[in-house]
Amino acid sequence: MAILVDEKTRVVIQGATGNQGRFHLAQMLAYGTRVAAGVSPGKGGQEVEGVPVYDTVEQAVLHHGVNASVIFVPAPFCKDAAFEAIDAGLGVVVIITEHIPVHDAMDIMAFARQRGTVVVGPNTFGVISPGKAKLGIMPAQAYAPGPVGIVARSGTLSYEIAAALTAAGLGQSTVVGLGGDRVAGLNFVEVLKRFEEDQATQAVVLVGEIGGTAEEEAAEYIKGMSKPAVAYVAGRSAPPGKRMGHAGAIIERGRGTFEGKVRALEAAGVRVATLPWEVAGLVEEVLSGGGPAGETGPETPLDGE
Amino acid sequence: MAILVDEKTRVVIQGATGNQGRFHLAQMLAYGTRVAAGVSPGKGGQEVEGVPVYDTVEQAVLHHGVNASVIFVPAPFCKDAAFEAIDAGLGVVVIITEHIPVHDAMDIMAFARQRGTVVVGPNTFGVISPGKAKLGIMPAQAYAPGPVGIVARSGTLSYEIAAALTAAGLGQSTVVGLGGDRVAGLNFVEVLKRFEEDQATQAVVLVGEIGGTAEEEAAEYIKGMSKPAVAYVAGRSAPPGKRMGHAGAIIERGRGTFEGKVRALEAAGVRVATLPWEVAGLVEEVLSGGGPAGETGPETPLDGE
Amino acid sequence: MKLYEHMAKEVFGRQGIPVPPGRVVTTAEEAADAARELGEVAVKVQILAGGRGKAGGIRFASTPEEAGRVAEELLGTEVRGLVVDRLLVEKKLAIDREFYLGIAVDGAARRPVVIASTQGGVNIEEVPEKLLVRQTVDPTWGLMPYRSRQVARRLDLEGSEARQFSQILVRLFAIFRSLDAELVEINPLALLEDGRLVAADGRLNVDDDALSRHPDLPRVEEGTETERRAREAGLSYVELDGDIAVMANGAGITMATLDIIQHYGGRPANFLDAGGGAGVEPMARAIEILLSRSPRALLINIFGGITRCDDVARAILKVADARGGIEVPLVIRLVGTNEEEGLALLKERGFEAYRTMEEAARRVVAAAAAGNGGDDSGHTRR
Amino acid sequence: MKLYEHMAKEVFGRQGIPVPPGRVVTTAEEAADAARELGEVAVKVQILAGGRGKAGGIRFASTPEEAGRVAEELLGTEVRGLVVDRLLVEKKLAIDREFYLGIAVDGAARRPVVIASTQGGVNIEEVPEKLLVRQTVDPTWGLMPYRSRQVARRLDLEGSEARQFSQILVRLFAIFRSLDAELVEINPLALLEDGRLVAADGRLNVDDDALSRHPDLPRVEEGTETERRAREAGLSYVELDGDIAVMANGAGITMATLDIIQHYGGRPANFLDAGGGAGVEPMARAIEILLSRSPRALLINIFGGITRCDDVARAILKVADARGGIEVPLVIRLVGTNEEEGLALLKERGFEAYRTMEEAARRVVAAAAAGNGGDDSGHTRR
Repeated sequence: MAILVDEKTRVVIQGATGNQGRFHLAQMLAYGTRVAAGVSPGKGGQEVEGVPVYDTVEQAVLHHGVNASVIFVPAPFCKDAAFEAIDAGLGVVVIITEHIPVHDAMDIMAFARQRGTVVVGPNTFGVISPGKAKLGIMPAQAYAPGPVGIVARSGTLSYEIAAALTAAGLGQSTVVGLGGDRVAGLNFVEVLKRFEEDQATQAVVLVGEIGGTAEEEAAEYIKGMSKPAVAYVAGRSAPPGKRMGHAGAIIERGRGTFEGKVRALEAAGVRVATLPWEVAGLVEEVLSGGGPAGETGPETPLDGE
Repeated sequence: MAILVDEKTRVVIQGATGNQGRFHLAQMLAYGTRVAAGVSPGKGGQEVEGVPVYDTVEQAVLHHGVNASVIFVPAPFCKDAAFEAIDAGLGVVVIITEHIPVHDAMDIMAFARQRGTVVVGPNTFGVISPGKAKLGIMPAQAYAPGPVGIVARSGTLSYEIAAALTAAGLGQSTVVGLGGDRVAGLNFVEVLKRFEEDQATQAVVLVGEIGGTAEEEAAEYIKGMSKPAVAYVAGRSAPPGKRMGHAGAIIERGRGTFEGKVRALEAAGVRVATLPWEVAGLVEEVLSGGGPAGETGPETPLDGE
Repeated sequence: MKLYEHMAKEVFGRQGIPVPPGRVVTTAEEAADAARELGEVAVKVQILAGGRGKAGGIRFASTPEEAGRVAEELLGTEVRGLVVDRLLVEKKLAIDREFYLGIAVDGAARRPVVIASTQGGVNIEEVPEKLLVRQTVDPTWGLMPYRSRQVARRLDLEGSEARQFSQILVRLFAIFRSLDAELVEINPLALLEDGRLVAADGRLNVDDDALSRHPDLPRVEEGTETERRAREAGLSYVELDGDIAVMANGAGITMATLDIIQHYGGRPANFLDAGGGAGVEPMARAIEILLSRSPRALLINIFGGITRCDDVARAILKVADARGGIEVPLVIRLVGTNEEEGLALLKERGFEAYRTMEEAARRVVAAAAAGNGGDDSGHTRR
Repeated sequence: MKLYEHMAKEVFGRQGIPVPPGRVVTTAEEAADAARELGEVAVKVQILAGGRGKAGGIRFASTPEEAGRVAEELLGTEVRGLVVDRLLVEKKLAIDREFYLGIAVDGAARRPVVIASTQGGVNIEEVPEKLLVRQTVDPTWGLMPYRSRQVARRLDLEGSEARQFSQILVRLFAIFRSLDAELVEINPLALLEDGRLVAADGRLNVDDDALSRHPDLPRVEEGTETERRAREAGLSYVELDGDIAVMANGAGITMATLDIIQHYGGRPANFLDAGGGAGVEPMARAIEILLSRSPRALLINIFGGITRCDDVARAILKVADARGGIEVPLVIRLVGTNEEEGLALLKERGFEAYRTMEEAARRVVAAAAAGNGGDDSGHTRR
């Protein structure tokens, strides 16, 4: 078991003939991911690493029954590519591309919601279910199969933490990158819900950072979760940020700070690491029954189902 | 029983303070329709015929639980009014206004579909379930309660036919005006489906006209209906119309003519009247077991449930 | 409102759809000048009707002199019943293949529909269904590039052709939406010998109901003088070739009235829908317009809903007063809202009215055949 | 990209949102001229920061002479740390009440959000929640007039105020969408004594990632000289006030690196994210930029994913070659993709690298404190 992607996921790579697309298509194939097709407008009929390339996602669905996409196309064309994938009925669309205009991102999310498609990203490292499927650009050697679900806003920091868990013998069920942009598809809560329902996941690690209110919302949800959670939040030393005008301040209304996030998480029973390399130790503790620190923790057994 | 609207329907009139809105609000009230509120931006706080007027549909829903709207606002503002009604979650939106730009109509229908709202019209006389509720501008004296469902594209012609039925002692379950515009909400098939399921309806009358392919699509559906159908189609004498360029001809591909429509309806077992005043006689026949003419008629008993 | 080819192409060009270089001319001299600038040219009559090629409305010229001569021959003639008062002189294209590309409103789908074929040109209406690509477009998000690539793919276009086609389709859809078009059409969309795709013809019909949103578009009048007068009065009026003038209220009932007249052997002179609750003034105007065409008889068929029978009566009396009587046999059928008042007003002045369409239709057909409405109107023919 | 108030107001005015008459000036004479034209005026410093009123950046003048004097006093000064090089001279408004109206991106809702209050002005951030109206807007269909009427209704606006407010909101939303804004804000939206609603201030921040779609917008540079150089090199760089320069790859890891340095008692000099798989050249540029600020020590923390460790090593060696050595203590932590190659390249030239963040962070803090990186770098301080 895993969430979002597994060994049955049939993947199409959009932007398969570009430098990034070509390189990571090969890496995903090498990992064992079922990459069935590539799409690059105007390049239909070519092959990349033996994988057939089409002009449209529609054809990749028709000929290969693909049900997930990883998008590498340049930012100006990304909205079109994402709409194409969503319109083609794919279940999961992972957008690696960064610097997508935020209004394009809002449009993509509105359309995905209308169609019931799960979007991961943009500006994400992707999703990996170790040993099963890798849809993204993360370094494969940092991961191993196991009971820990990781959900992170940032890439390299989560590689670091995953690698430390792996080194400590704590493999992962699935690792999900939400992406670094303000408007993204999946959020913490939506991923945590899936981990809560996933039999293979016994504990979750949340890698957050300052800004926005996603961690606070995650904390709300975690209060009702049966599985233990560990978190690390980056940005403690950041100076009071450059504000987005009054509207930004009004939206967040005092939330979004490091202290606020840590307080909310701890109040929800999450063990919050002060330094990134302490995460592995905390996960070990909660898996061996150390349990959550807060008073609002779950009443069900802590080491899963 | 009836379809779409009945004595429980709670109605809001949009454009209630205009000439048309004011006049027909009074007429609908007089008929016994539960007109609970009016909406006219900037006129909130006024009353029309003792019915309170609000600035927004949202307020009419909040204060009166309205679930259907009749729109009389001028064409340039109609898209906004229809979106407001749909967004407020009303189940039925009747658009009386004519001359709505066709692109606005397409937008309205797309939004209504996303939200699951039934739109009647635009450019319709409305919907009446005789003795229960009247949402529209039809002359009340033409109708009486009874077993015949009428669905029509045009107003006056259907008043004529309804009045003849009423005079012949054949009352109506519900009479629905689809509206005269190319892009409309409900179509023949959607109304026929409702009549087929409605216990109070024992026979249906379809009042069509040349152009478009709605009558042909209706004929397809009628093939599987259990209830008998009578039709009148206007436009037999019309000269070959001014065509909408090649695209129009390609869309219809030889359908849309008087002969094509009559042929399709007769093939589906529909009794087609040559002259409007023959409709009542044909309805009498089918209700007394005369049955449909075609070989593809239904196998279930003809005089309904 | 239909735009002339040259206007449609101007819009296309502004939106980045390739069109041939050309100039609109109204004299032979201008045509020759244009050809001097453009080289070998096509000279195309600008009329609001299709099929002008087959009707001799498109000619070619190799020299300025020939262009002038051809223009001379075309200007002032009638092509498909329409007087030619302007020509489009265009650089002649070296066409390899002709595609078809159109966007229209699909009433059944309640959406725009793209129709395309690689077998375009004059016989597009006979192209077999399997060579046509139809794709309705959800107006919610418009036609995004991927959809146009799907259309190109289904047409089996590749490489540069697919790329050009997709770009043209995206732009054509933007025009369709932003200008409230009922129809935009490029036929043929010409694939030139040098590999470029060019709009060799252009059609753009704008929704009359949305014209007020487009003050910058040129205004093009269509129809006969009488049809224009009727349109200005807010009436829906079409001339037919019979001799019985008809006014009714509502498109369906008007159509049905014509059908019934024909059923009884008469020939309707027009379609005039005075529906939608018109008042005395517009209805009087309508009757005046009908009489101005000198029919053999006039039928007024009203089932009053929003339309009030007393208003109808007043309109009739107003016209009778203004003209000193109605000069042709007038048959009236009047029922519905305020029926009693209307009938009383008419009776006072000697007009009778029927209660059923059947009687009224039979009577007007008989009156037209006899050249006399007799005892109904109480008025003599002119 | 933030636009200056006067630029935002120009955009507003073009879209039909009422703004006070005014002129941008850069000299006292121009200010006096403007006042001669406008009468009593407000003189407002144009800086890319809020709170300028409280900081003395808004002054009033009754006469042209006073306007010139006030301009003289303001130009060239610093307000909120920013040099004043232009002023907006505006007709002074007779304000009755101050509203707030803003549209921003709500990341949690993934939608635009309208925020409005009838209690606007300088203290908007302290307005209690119940006096704020928030309404997210589905971008699918945009903000249609009925939605703006709902907002007006919730603010308890009536009559002319409601009408003006609704129209301004619809237009402001159109600006927000069409210009790819991250934020548009009118604070205060002034209700004048004569009943008109006017945008007394204006803010418009455009999404940097969408700037290429808006070639007509003015370009406004922000930040220090070094920050601009970094931005031009495609680097995400922010100056801080410590003395340990940091380069890492990825926003999260960079932030975490700063946290860790601080945790061990050090003070980071900057945030520099060289993530996203930067190659040798940009990374070398990044290191040059960091060294140009003369830090006491430099930490390079790389966990290679897309970023390749051998590229990082080459970038370091390239800078060392160009400068004849790295002049401050350099601490390297290098693991991940092509780690072996990278470490080998560094070792060849006498650079050592750590495998864990912990060791590296402790070391760089110690080095900065000692003013010497010691045996790690093999290089001497300048």
